Amino acid sequence: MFQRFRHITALAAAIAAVQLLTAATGKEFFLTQLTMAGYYTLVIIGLCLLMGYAGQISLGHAGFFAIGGYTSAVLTTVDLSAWKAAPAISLLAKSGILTGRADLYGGQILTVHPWAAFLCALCITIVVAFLIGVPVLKLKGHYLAMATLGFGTIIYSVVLATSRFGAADGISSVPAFPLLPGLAVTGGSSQRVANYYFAWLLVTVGMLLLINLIHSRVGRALRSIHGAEDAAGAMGVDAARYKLNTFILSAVYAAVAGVFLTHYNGGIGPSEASIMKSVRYVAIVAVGGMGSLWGTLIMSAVLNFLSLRGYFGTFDDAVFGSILIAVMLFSPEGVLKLDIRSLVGRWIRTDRKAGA
Amino acid sequence: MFLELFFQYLVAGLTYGTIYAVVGIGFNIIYNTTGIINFAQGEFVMLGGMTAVSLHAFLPLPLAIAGAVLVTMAVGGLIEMLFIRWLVKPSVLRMIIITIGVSILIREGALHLWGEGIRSLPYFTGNEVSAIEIGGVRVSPQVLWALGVAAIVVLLLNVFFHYTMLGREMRACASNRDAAALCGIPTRNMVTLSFVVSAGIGALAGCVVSPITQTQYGIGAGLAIKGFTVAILGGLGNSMAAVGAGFILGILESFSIWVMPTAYKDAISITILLAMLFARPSGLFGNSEAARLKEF
Amino acid sequence: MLKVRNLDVAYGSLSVLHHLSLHVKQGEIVTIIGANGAGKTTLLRTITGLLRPRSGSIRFREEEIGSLPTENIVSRGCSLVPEGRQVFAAMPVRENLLLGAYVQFKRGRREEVHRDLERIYGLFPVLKQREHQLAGTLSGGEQQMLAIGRALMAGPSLIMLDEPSMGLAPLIVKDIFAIVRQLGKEGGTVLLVEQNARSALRIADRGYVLENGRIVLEGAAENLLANREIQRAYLGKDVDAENK
Amino acid sequence: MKRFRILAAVLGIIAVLSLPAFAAETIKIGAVLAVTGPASFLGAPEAKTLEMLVDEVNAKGGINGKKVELIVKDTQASPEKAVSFAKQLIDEDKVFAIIGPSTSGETMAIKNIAEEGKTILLSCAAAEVIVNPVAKYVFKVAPSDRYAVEMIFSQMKKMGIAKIGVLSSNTGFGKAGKEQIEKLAPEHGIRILVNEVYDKSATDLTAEATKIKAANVQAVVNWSIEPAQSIVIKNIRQIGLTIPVFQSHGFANIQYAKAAGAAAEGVLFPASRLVVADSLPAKHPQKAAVASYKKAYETRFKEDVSTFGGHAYDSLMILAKAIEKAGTDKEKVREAVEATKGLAGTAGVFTFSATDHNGLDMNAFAMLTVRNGRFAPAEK
Repeated sequence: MFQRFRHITALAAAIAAVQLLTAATGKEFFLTQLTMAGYYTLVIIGLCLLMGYAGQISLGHAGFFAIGGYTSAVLTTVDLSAWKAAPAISLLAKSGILTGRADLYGGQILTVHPWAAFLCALCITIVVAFLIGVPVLKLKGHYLAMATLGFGTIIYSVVLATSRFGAADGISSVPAFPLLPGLAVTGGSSQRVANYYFAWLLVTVGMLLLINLIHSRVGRALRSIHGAEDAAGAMGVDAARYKLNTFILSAVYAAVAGVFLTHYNGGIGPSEASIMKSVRYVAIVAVGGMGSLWGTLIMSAVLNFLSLRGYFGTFDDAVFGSILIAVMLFSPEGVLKLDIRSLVGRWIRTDRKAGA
Repeated sequence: MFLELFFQYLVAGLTYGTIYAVVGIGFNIIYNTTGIINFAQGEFVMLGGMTAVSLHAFLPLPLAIAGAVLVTMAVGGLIEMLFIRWLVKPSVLRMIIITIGVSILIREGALHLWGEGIRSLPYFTGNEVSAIEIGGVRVSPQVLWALGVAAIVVLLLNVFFHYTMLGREMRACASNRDAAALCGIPTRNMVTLSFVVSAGIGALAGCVVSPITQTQYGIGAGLAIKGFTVAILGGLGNSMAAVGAGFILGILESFSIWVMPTAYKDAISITILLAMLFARPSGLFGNSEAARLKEF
Repeated sequence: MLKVRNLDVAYGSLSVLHHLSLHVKQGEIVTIIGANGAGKTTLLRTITGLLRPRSGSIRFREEEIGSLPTENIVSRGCSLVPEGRQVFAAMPVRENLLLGAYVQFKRGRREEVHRDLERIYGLFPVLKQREHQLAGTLSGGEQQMLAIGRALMAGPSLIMLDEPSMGLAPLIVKDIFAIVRQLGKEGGTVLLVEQNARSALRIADRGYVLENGRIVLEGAAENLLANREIQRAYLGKDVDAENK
Repeated sequence: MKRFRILAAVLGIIAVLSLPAFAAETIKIGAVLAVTGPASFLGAPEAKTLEMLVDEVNAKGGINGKKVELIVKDTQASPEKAVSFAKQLIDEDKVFAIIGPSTSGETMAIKNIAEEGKTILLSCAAAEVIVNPVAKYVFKVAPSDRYAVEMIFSQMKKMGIAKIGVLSSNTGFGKAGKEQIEKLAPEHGIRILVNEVYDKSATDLTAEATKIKAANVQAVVNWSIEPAQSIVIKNIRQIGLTIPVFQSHGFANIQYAKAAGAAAEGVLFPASRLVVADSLPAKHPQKAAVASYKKAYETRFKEDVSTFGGHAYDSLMILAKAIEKAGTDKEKVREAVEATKGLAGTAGVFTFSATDHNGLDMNAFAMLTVRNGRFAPAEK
């Protein structure tokens, strides 16, 4: 019971330790990529719940990230000042849902307030995840993979085809997201430390939620679905409903990450919605270990950080592919479960067998 | 005019469909013996095309294609032996992820070997502008080549799987791996063989479509997604169904362009296909029994 | 012919067979009886290489086969008729049988394969009638016959049967056991795993009793049949079944 | 316990990575380019060009005696990576200036970052929005699509074309061109009857070509940088359309003409003079720049030069000239870049000002065509 809180405490300590370490060594700029990696980690732990605990693959999770990011980006950048006179708009403006701000070039524009946009993004995500989830989760195996891939493709091509979403250029000049007075989600270097803590606070809270969920009645139900759906059905577990709720929850994680990363980066592009991105999320879950939230969290933080820093140059994909293969070959339960001795033993035995 | 247009769009759809179908067939062969979807299938197509172009620099076209097919078959076999063969009872998802990793590695390898430039084989007959005209509808001879090759491949595969001992053994593996092993069939060799065969078919596909689509190191991923889509939609494990689904997807795309902005082509065709999938969860031509058997 | 010594088998951390030893001599019909989950199927799957033993030795005709792949074990003459038949459902009966002859084809014994095929058709006339029917469309009993026929096509010197009577009507069970007995008469060596203990012991020369992964009793079949404990634990149900 | 050990290991890795790199008296120039991925047609030649030029400059003793250190970051055309890299280059590597990104979307994503970090950004992307409105530190060296479009329209006027079909790819390049075409067509009395966007990785475009055919237009304009631009002209000719085909300056890479083979014959497109360097008269102001770049690039990399690599060449040349003039003070160099006048590069003759951060005009382009598989001036 208390072990899980020990892990959460360790995570919080590690988050603080990393920040202090970077501050001590004068490498605070690492926090930029660590912050971004934090948001991607949020997507990935959500996906880990869906894949590892409910046993449902999703090759379209970048789609939910994009729904969150794009909704917020569009609402907070589309200038409504031309319709200021319209009664609906002025009502919204008075209620605080709309907010005026200066744009990059000194002009005054009227847009939706980031908080309102955030709520809007959440609602859209939940509705879409529900509408997609109901039919899709009836499918199994490769058919499920295909259907979620199809969903991802649809989101990607809609984003890419719609000029409101900036088509291939995406949306830039997304404003800061005010959290508290003096604290906002933004890429400016003055808020770097605060943003780092905010991103990882989200991850920590997300973890806490998931861990409690897994150890609750719902978690047991999920595991029984993973084990054998028919048996779970016989036990009176409403498998379809649990699967759907998990799907929606993991979609919400992705969307929240999408919203905040978009504000942090000051923009979003269609590459965030691409299939390759979804595949990457799935792959990181696999590398971290399907049933291991902690393994997934660590792998996501490390791999995303290294990739965003461009350590591998033009070999980024190649290194990623190699890690993927290596982990899947030698430690299919995830990196935390790597057991070198049994591995070597197995290889030797297979060799002998092949030779015989 | 309307009819002429209709048929011209149909020809376009058949062109798309042929490309998707020849890729989709390859998926089925490996699926049939192993129950896994090999996401590196698109890379086999790319490798075939790229190798053929390289070989064509000093070999006549038929030899270059034959060479490319052989090279890709060797690569396919090698991949199976290095990454799949020695695993003890791997889960399907694990194998899928391995194939994704392999596809990334092949793609990156090709980038560093060939660079990012585009290449293509010459048209087998005629050239870039030639077309065969039938009642106002024009079609490039290469499309007919691709269709012909697809038809022959499907035919040969059917003969192979149903009328040769080796083919039956591979089918036995697919239907029940343990039972096949109990018949004394070396199941692991059959899996290697399925990689070799599907790599060969992918490479051949890569060669015949290369004049139409051109070839570049990154072309595999897009083709794999389309091929995967049609393989699933047709109903896994059935090459004829993959061809059918390929044509359906191609024609859907083509006709969606007629009436809607092209930019939404993928969104429209995939939406329709998903609707079909929801209505028939085991694929358009598959039977639900088979679909229930294989899972992650 | 078959000698299993100190066999340990586990699924992950779950140990299924403990220090199991048994042997089958040339020309014998040996049966292993035991309750559901005693480890009978695990034992047969391990002998045929479908599962890897953790430790212990399996010798077949004086040769260690514990680490060989299944196909090599089968080609050495040790065949298994798996639990639940496992015929190739989408293929016709004839193709199923020919696939069974894979090792014979590999040795280039084409002639013998056709002779064997006729022999199987003689043994199971119903298979001849259904020669071109898909195996999946056969009845349970016919599928069991097909599975036995398929295993025989490999020309095995030892044939192992895993619960051949499972899920079949009593009349058909009788037929199946008659066939097994006939195999023994023709000089074949049979290892029969059964829950249907009485029928199995009636046709067997010797028997083993498997409980929770351990051999708890062994002996001549008639002695086992007469054993009180066995009667109580394994034969009671049979009595009812046969009185029906 | 095991997890703590892993966390400790992670912290350790970070600590090692934070060890300072060796520092020397160099001019650090960052490059944020799409070297691999979907826009590698742009980024790869750009990266190669920079690598080559920096070697050349350093071999000659550097700029004002200071060696140039080039840091290339591969974005794979993802804006989020461009953002990460731009911040990294500015905050951490403290680069003097950034060359790139290759695409408009990435450039727009980091425009603010360059402004905030007071770092000169020389974008190799074409979209008008990059420099309009003008941001103090953001320049671009690729000629604006507007001039390319105007050049095409004036050519159409000469040929008496008033009804056109427009195709473009779903990339930043295609989008920027499409917008300019839509904006400028009415001014030139041209009507767009078909206006379609296709996927950048399209493998066949017969249906799009059919749509063009059905609309009875007098000419087609295609705007893309991907292989699809060769596919589309093949498909147009295959279905029997004989109308003139115009391409964008994205076609100015001979490999596309080669890939389209016979279908490329007669295609009209505006391009910088780089691609016809050999046939340029000796007295042309750009002759020296284009000829030397083309020769050096083609000898070193054994591949045909493209205008995109040329943008990287121009960026570095403009920057080098400004540093030579103003020393190593960022602000002064920025002013020097802004004051560049009459600098002949591969894309044209650059004259920047406080209101014009592109520095090129319509003269940057010449109308070219494909004749016998080679690029040639459209009019003889």
